[in-house]
Amino acid sequence: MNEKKIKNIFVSGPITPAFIADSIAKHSAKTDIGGHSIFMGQVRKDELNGKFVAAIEYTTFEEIALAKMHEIREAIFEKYPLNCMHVHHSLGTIKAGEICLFVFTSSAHRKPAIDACTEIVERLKAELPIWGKELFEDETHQWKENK
Amino acid sequence: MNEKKIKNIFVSGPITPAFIADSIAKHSAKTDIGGHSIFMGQVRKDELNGKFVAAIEYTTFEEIALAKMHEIREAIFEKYPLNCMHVHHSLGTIKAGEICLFVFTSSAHRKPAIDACTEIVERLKAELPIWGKELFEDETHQWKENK
Amino acid sequence: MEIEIISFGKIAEFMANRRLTVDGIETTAQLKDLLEKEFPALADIKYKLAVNKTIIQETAELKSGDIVAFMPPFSGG
Amino acid sequence: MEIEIISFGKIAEFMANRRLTVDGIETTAQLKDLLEKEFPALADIKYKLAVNKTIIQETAELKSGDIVAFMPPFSGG
Repeated sequence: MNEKKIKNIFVSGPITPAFIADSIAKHSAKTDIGGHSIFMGQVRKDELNGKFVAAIEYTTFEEIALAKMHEIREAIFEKYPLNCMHVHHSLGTIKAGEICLFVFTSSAHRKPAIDACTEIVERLKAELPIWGKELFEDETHQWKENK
Repeated sequence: MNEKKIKNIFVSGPITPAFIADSIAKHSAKTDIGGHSIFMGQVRKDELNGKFVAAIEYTTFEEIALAKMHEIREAIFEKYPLNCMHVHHSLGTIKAGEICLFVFTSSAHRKPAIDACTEIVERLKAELPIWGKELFEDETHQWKENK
Repeated sequence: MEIEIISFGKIAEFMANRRLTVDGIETTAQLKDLLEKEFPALADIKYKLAVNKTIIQETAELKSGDIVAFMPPFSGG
Repeated sequence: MEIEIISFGKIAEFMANRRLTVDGIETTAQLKDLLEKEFPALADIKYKLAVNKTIIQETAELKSGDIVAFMPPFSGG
């Protein structure tokens, strides 16, 4: 594995619509792209026994997460004819309604972009050591678990 | 069919990253959303016999397209537990690298948003009377055909 | 009877919108035959028809005043 | 030998990072047994282990200086 190639997917705090717009705009020079697929995760104000989730606090085991993401990235580029792939995940406290995950794939035709995006989201949720602590309005918490 | 409910999906000219960002930002108040899926079509600078596509000029049979899109929208909301669905398609001349289609679905969990988004794109391409005229740099043209 | 013809995309390049006064034409199939003779390029295209803004899959009866749209393969998105 | 223990998520709430000097512990399975006795809550969690920053699926041999991470179910995204 080439250490230099490992990209940092983590950002501190929420992913803003302006950041996403900027990322989309950067692709207008790549005129061999015909389709872009994006997935965004947003923090839900879930209810548990009358209490509401105010935010999720994300932590990670960064070195493993980045190495695993690198592995996923290589596998996805091997499997699909993609022009581009971008993944960003929040760390720290992300409020309900804010965006905590942004996956963005591009290819000449729609199908590889869509299929790759879906597969990245599935693998990221299953394989990356990231933990979400759901903080309720009354300052209690519970640990999120992906199904 | 309730005429009042029919939304206009058409916009004149390209769909800008700022428009997309604005659309994303509007969902932060909808705190029961957990996943957003987006598909964007971008005009490719395809080559044909040494000539390059400079732009695509889109036209439609608007009344049929909007009625058909309304039908698709109803079917998609029937089939998937979506919170939101937005579809925008460009008309007029869209340059290579610019965005001509924006499909945006949101739901509590990722799967319905992703599956609905993909199905809308497929149905839109197959069923909506929209035509793309690929304009080459030398002012010749050819008519695009969806596969 | 009188039929209004509207055309789109590459069909509009050779067959402009027009009002036709036709006799002995009762169905869309007969109208297609008539126009494919006048515009041989039409026969090479896998086009769809709409009658009065509704896409039809099978042959339909025509009545005076109908608007028939000739639509080449779609290429939106 | 000496093993460094690091923990994440809800495991970190009851089992803080620590250096353990252990005798008679040669595998991750033995280490798990030892810690599940000390921290009964650990036994209720479907956790994964990483040894020196690599996730392991099966029991692994341990050597002095190894860093063992205790990771509860992932919930990114």
